[in-house]
Amino acid sequence: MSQQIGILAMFKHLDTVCHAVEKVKGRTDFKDHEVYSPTSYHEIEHACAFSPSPVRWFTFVGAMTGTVTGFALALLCDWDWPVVVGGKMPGIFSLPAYVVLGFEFTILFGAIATVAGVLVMCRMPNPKVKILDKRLTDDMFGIWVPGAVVDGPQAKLLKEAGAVEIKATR
Amino acid sequence: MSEIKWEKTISDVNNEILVNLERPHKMYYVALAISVACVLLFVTMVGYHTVVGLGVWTGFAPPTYWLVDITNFVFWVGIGHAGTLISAILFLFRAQWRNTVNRSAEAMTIFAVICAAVFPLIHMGRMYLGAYWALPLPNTNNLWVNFRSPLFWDVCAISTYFTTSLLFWYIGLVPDLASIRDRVSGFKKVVYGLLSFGWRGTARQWHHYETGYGFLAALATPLVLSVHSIVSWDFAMSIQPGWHTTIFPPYFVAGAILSGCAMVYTLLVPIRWMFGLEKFIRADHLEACIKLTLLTSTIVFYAYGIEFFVAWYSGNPYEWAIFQKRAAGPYAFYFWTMVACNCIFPLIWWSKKMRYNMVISYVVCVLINVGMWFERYNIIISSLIEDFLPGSWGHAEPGLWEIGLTIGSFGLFNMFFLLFCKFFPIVSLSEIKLIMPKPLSGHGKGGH
Amino acid sequence: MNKDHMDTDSHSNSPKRQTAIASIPGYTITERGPEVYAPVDGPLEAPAKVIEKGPLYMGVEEVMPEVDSADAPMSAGDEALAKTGVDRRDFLKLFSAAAVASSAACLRRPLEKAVPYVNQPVDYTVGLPTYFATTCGECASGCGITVKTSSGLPVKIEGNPEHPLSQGSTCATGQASLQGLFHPERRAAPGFVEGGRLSTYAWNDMYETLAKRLEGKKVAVFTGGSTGSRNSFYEDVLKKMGGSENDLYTYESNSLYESISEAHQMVFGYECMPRPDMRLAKVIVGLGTDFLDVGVSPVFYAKNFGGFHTYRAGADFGKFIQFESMMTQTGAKADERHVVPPSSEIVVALLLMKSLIEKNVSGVSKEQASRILADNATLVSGGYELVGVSKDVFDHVAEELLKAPSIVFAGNTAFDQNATMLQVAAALINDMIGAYGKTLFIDRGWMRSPVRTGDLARFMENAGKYDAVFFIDTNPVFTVPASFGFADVVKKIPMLVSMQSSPVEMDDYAHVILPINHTLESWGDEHPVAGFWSVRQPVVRPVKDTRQAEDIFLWLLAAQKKSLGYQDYRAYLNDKWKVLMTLVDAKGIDYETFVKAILRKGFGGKLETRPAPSVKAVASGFKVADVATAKGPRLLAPLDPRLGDGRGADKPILQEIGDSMTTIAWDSWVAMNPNTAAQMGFKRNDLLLIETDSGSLKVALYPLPGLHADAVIINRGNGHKKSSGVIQGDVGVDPLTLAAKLTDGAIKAPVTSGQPVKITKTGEIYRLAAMQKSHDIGNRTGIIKKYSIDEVQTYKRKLSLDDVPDLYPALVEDQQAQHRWGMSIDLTKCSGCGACMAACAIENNVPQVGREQILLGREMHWIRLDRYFAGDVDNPQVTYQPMMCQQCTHAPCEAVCPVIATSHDPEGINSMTYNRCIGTRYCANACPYKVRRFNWWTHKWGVMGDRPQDRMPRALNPEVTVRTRGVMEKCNFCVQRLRQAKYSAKEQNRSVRDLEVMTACAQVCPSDAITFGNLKDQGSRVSLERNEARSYLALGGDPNKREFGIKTLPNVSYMAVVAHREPLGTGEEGHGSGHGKHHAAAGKHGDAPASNHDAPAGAHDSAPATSQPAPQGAPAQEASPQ
Amino acid sequence: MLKSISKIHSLKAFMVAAILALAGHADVTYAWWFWTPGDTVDNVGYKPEQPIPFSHKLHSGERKIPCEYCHSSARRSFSSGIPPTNTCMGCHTVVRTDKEPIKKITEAYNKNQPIEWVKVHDLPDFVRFPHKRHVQSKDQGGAGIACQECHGKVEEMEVVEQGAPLQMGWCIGCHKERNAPLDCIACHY
Repeated sequence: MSQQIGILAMFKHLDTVCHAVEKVKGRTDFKDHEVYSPTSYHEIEHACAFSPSPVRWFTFVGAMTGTVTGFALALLCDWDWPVVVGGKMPGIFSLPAYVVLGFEFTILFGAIATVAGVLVMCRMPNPKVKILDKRLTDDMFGIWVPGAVVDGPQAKLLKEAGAVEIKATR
Repeated sequence: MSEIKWEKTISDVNNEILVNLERPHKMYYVALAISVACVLLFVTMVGYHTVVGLGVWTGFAPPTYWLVDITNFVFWVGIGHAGTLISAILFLFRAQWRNTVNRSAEAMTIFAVICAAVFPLIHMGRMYLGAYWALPLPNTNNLWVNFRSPLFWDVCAISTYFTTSLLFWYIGLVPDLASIRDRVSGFKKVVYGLLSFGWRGTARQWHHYETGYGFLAALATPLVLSVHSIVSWDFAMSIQPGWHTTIFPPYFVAGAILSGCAMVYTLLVPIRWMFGLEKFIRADHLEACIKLTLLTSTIVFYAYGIEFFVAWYSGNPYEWAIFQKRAAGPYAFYFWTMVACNCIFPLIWWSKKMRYNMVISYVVCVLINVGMWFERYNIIISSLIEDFLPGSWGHAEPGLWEIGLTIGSFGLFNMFFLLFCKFFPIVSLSEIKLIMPKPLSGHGKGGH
Repeated sequence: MNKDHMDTDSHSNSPKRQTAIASIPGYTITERGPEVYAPVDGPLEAPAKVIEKGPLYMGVEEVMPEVDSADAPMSAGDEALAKTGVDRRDFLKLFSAAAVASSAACLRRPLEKAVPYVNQPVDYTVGLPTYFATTCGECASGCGITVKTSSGLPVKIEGNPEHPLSQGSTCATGQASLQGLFHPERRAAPGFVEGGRLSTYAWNDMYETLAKRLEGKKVAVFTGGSTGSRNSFYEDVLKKMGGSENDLYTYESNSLYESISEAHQMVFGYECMPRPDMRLAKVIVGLGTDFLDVGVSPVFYAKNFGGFHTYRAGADFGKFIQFESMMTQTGAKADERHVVPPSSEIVVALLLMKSLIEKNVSGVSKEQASRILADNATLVSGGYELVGVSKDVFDHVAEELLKAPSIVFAGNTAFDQNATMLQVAAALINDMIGAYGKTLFIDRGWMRSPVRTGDLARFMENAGKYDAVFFIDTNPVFTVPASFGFADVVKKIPMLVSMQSSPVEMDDYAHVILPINHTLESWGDEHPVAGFWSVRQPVVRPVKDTRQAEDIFLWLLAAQKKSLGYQDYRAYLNDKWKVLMTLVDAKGIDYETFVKAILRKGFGGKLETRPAPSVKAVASGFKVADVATAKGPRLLAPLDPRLGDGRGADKPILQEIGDSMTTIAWDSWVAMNPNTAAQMGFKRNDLLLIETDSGSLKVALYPLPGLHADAVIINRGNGHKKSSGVIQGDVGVDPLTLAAKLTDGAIKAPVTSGQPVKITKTGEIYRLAAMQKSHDIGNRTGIIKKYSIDEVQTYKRKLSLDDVPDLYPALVEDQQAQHRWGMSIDLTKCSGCGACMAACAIENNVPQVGREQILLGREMHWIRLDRYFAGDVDNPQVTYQPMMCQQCTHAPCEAVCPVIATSHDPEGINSMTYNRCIGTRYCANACPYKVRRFNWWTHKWGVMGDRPQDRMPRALNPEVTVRTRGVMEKCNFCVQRLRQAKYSAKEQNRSVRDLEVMTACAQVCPSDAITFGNLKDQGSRVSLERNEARSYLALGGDPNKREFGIKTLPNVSYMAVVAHREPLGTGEEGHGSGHGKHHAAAGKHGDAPASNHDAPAGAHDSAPATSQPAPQGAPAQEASPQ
Repeated sequence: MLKSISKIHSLKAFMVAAILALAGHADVTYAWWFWTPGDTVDNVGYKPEQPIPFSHKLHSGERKIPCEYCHSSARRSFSSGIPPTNTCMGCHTVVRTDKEPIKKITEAYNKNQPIEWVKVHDLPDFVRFPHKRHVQSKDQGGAGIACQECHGKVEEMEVVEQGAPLQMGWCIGCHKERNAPLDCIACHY
């Protein structure tokens, strides 16, 4: 998002911003708008009505890969050079012992995939991010509308919805 | 929790919590200096024994081939349990009080796991080989690791736990780092900017973030329960009397959570005072932590009891002999210290007044930590020192070297934790905002 | 020498006597040596039927012609050769953390050189060991040994399997001989002590200077005992030097030699020691005897005793009755043991005599005995009360003695005034019971004493007459009680020459020090049994610049122009050995060949005979000194079974094995009865001040069950001065400082027991490094099984030992593998001598660690001796259990190793791969037998911590990896030997024969308690033993009750103790006596806790049991460190 | 989904970062592989200078002297054996006595000084390699392996160099192929 041209409407209250979000939702002149929030208020999420996050697929695929990797690692390595320990043959006879490995790899790969999923879906890491307003990570809410101008209709609408401040970004 | 009267609003959160980045208490520097000294001691000692030989650990008096090393390992892994438990399980259970303590608890987890991982490494006779032979890496020997060894499971469990906890902790930190980024300037801004991955805080990001966080919590929950189970298998998979028992996994997990919660309390009380966070980490939150501690303490109490019962009921003479010796043998002191600290003292918390009495609760929490250390020590020494053949029985006491390393590991832990307190938000900014009164306009409708 | 023979058979370890292989396919004896020794019967009389040809033992001259001229100074080239050796795995260290030096840029390992011979001896193959037959020189017993040398250096000593004395075994001391050879403190050059400083000389200068100084002087030679030609050689030398044979003095601190010989001189007029054949006896009575500890020939006696006291199903099994005040290893094997006051053995002998006379024996001995009894009537009448044993017991012992062939042995190395009289009494008793000629032999192949009786007293008297005295391999300033003033006597000698193979206290008094060859570097012989010669040849070029003692004299004589006519001692011996040729009546063979054959075999001769003895009148000379009736605590200072009189003290392995009864290593201790100690208020590890009229010393207490209340025992052997070496200096105390200047009436030998002592507590604590910290078997009754002789004959085991039900099918046997190695240990036989520990350490390069580390429990023994007491504290039953890796099929240690450093091989060995080990020590924790050892340090040759000495690379076995710090090690069933045997077998297209290969412990065991072999071979000895009913697995439960213990399925099995007595401490006794359910065996029922505070597993009603809270001092449990 | 991802302008940066991270990891792996203690480094081609410039090419290649003429214990012992000086002198008392190296050997021989060769094929001391088991013919129970299989074509080498990695994996590969023992104490004890 090298192009940061647009307007940012700042809100002070959660209910106000939710109200505003519901208003702008689906409008073509608010295409690609972003809502900013200092924390993950579910009210905003509901207002935005997002579809379920694809992160869960990352998790699923990662975890399953992990399970397979874990068991495969143990079985293949043992198959490569079977060494009898404790009176037992390696491989399928020792499968109970490999459950631990399978489990740990499931979690490990699942966790890594989940984080990767979050990063990918959140478009992170993003070193070039432009900070629109410092208060957005503190206690203020914001709606950023790309392509709009300070005195445009979108600004007016947001102002009406209760924005305490509207400023242009670039 | 609903009746908590917050004196602060979310607007105060960043301003007041992030003071730690600027002007910590004088005591902070004293504590840090002591910790660093301990770490130097630790590093020197480890270096020396790597070069000279493990013989300097005079507590290793066969048949006790493990003693303080594995005690510390299990102890620190146990400590490490509270963080992820608080973050993950309580997250899934939507316990609100967790939001005030989860960040520091997670940090504690990570540092405790580091301390824990150090011990199996340095206790190896040839750590310089063990460090890579114990991993299933391709090698010119064409030889792999033993996937059936509990120690290898340990390697997997601890590294998975560490990685997952780190990811969990860090992913939680990202929005807060962004908050810091937005408050500081210059070089710091660059650093925090990089650390925060360019978090913007859009609703879409929060949406994915929340999903990911939830899945991580879901993954971490069985992990927490598994890690200490696997650690307990270090003991349970051998056939030593007193070790070879199926009660170990739940017993260890309960003990771990007990020690972890006690450690959270032990850490938060001074930190909260040192950084003036009383208004955020409130007495009610700490009291909730105490309740969890009390719960696990009773589980542990039960486990101690049932362990004895099963030893007697099994009719296994070796098992029963070990348990009798635990209670009445040469190492009875450790046993009774452990029982008193872990089971008896926490009983005062049945009184609500005591739960809110921070001095007494603090003392009891410290005692629980002592008790949990002795629990592990007791398990190790009593089963090793007098097992099957009387001809091999011996006697062991921790030597100065081990005590030094134990102190050193505490120093390591404290140093990490203090550095964390200086450079990261001690309380999760975004999450505490969630449990604080919502910033409503006052006239009318809420979110939905 | 046929090369192929050498290839094949020099690998296999020399088999034991019973295994002599009659014919090996593909192995033909091309050149049959002469029968050097004619068989008669009995173990001594029955050498192997086949002369093991060639490759097994060789004459040293055939292989190393240059040793012939060992006296000639070595050339520089020779020395380089001696130093470098060929392809010697000198530094067998695993790579360690330290960076490796590299000379070539790409080479990531140390640069190694390969140095071949210049002239490789014919028949020498690089990497193949060579075996030499020679005679052990550690004591005067003259056991035959074979020395395995690799690249010219000896690496292992084994008993010569055909030698009738050693029969394939050695004692621990013999094993340690190698450490004496490679001792780092051996002197490198001769010299004169001038002004307290030693100025070294080259040998040639030394001879000339010394010869000049000795010109016209009156010279004496004082030497240790020897039965061989050495004494006659010195007599010849002294005569040549202008003296007489009386200028030769011999002294052994083991006075049994003298007392037994003197007694037989008195009773029969034959100065000799009788040679027992215990296999022919059914009853043996010991009057304080310690023939398994020290005695006169411990290995021979142990072998003998093994033949007597071995249970085989259906066979008769001898009964051993012992009267003693100490708790000896010998007494521990007794079926019936009576504790009597110290020094009262003579009274016991008289009482026994009395009972025998009452049983209607006849003959001259009866008359003499009756006279003696009459002369000592008061002693006899008060005797029963004095010794605390009732007349019934004596009557029953007498009855047993008369019922079947029997022997009475008497006396031990804690020597009192009555020692010779005790032997006289024993000789009379033996005559009365008809032992002579039946089980004891003095008319055919009698044993010869290595010393001349009374020499010590004679020397003390005459010392002032001499201008110069040579002390050769003897250390009387240490071994004679200080009160005798031996030091003062030798100080007055104008010129004292000390000739020792390693430094001793004697050197402090010397004016001239001449370092001499170790016995492994020397020529010599022993003549231990009349007509039977055991020859000694060097097996290695002298390690230091030393000379053979006898050759020094030849050189001195030559320098004085009084030549004896021999070029060297070898030539002298050559002359002497001609007698062998006549003895065996060898015909049609030239002498050179004959000597070669003798050297290959290691011994030769034919038992001498003489007329049957008749009893002389001894009654008039029979005097009993008062000490027999003394009361109160008295000192007993026996020779230490391993350190001897102190000559073993400088060998770390002997110090490290420790005393098998107390398991104390690297120290001296005072042993007292636990009850007495408790009454006196002493606890274990209390430092006590022991005072007698002659001196005092401080020593820590070890309360030892089984001692008489008055016995205060301190073993001799330790207490060396610091000047005598880093390893032995200042270890322990020397009890001889307490001994008064008393001598035995008949032989004037110093008395080392019976001194009244005053014991006080110093209040200090001194921790004794006891390796076993707990005596008490607790409720672990299943680990030691015992049966009485009646029980065992009816006992049947319903299941095979491998028949253990399990969820997962046991991989007991790999179907592909040809072998499944197993071991069986007969606890009935094991006498706790510790030879297995020494052999194991030498074979497997096991380091010694020293007192400090042993206090921490860090001894490295791969095989340890667990010793358990059961029953009455005052007279317990003692059981030894050698405990090494059990090679479990379901090994708990294997599964836990993260890096597969320990795994199972198809042949059942639980293999330990040192170079893979990362040192988590989990395996050691998981091991239920606690037999794994961890290298806490980089161990030195000697010891870590208190007395570091460099580990001499040359003293290591090149076939076994030396473990570095940080790795685990354990018994691998001597896999290096198994490999060699299997390779040899494969080359010959055959399988490994039973007993062809043995582990070091099995091979050395003087009691033959350990059997090793292939369990897949149903006919192998180990299989048969494992299938015997009394075999059991340690911690294996009781299969008859369908209890399988911990189900580790070891490949090592134990055979239960069988004795003519009710077993105690098995958990079985006390049926119906209200003791409740103390059922046996690692089983599930035993609810008796292991705690010492609990009731014993049913002891006799009257007696307190050891498992009871032994009165405070009792070391039932190591106290917490003070 | 994909569409939205493709729109991310930082995707490229992300990819680069990921590749770099992977590459970095490979680097670490590489370093780990090659710079860990001893056993991970083969010394193939190691070619030290010897005290005597003995040419295997000449003796073994051109003159066709069999290997075991000099290394005579190879089929009898664990060690193949470096020939003693008297083996050299067997021929060189009459052959080529004028050459400089031969003079050197003769001199050392006369002085009774051994020649210190530099080991080329050197196993760690914790490995037991019985030459005889490998060299002996199959009917003797051996493996019947030619010397060249491990030592390289020595008969073509002027200066002997290491012919095979002699690492455990290399040993094991052959042992697996030939069904030779794979238990640890076959070689390590």
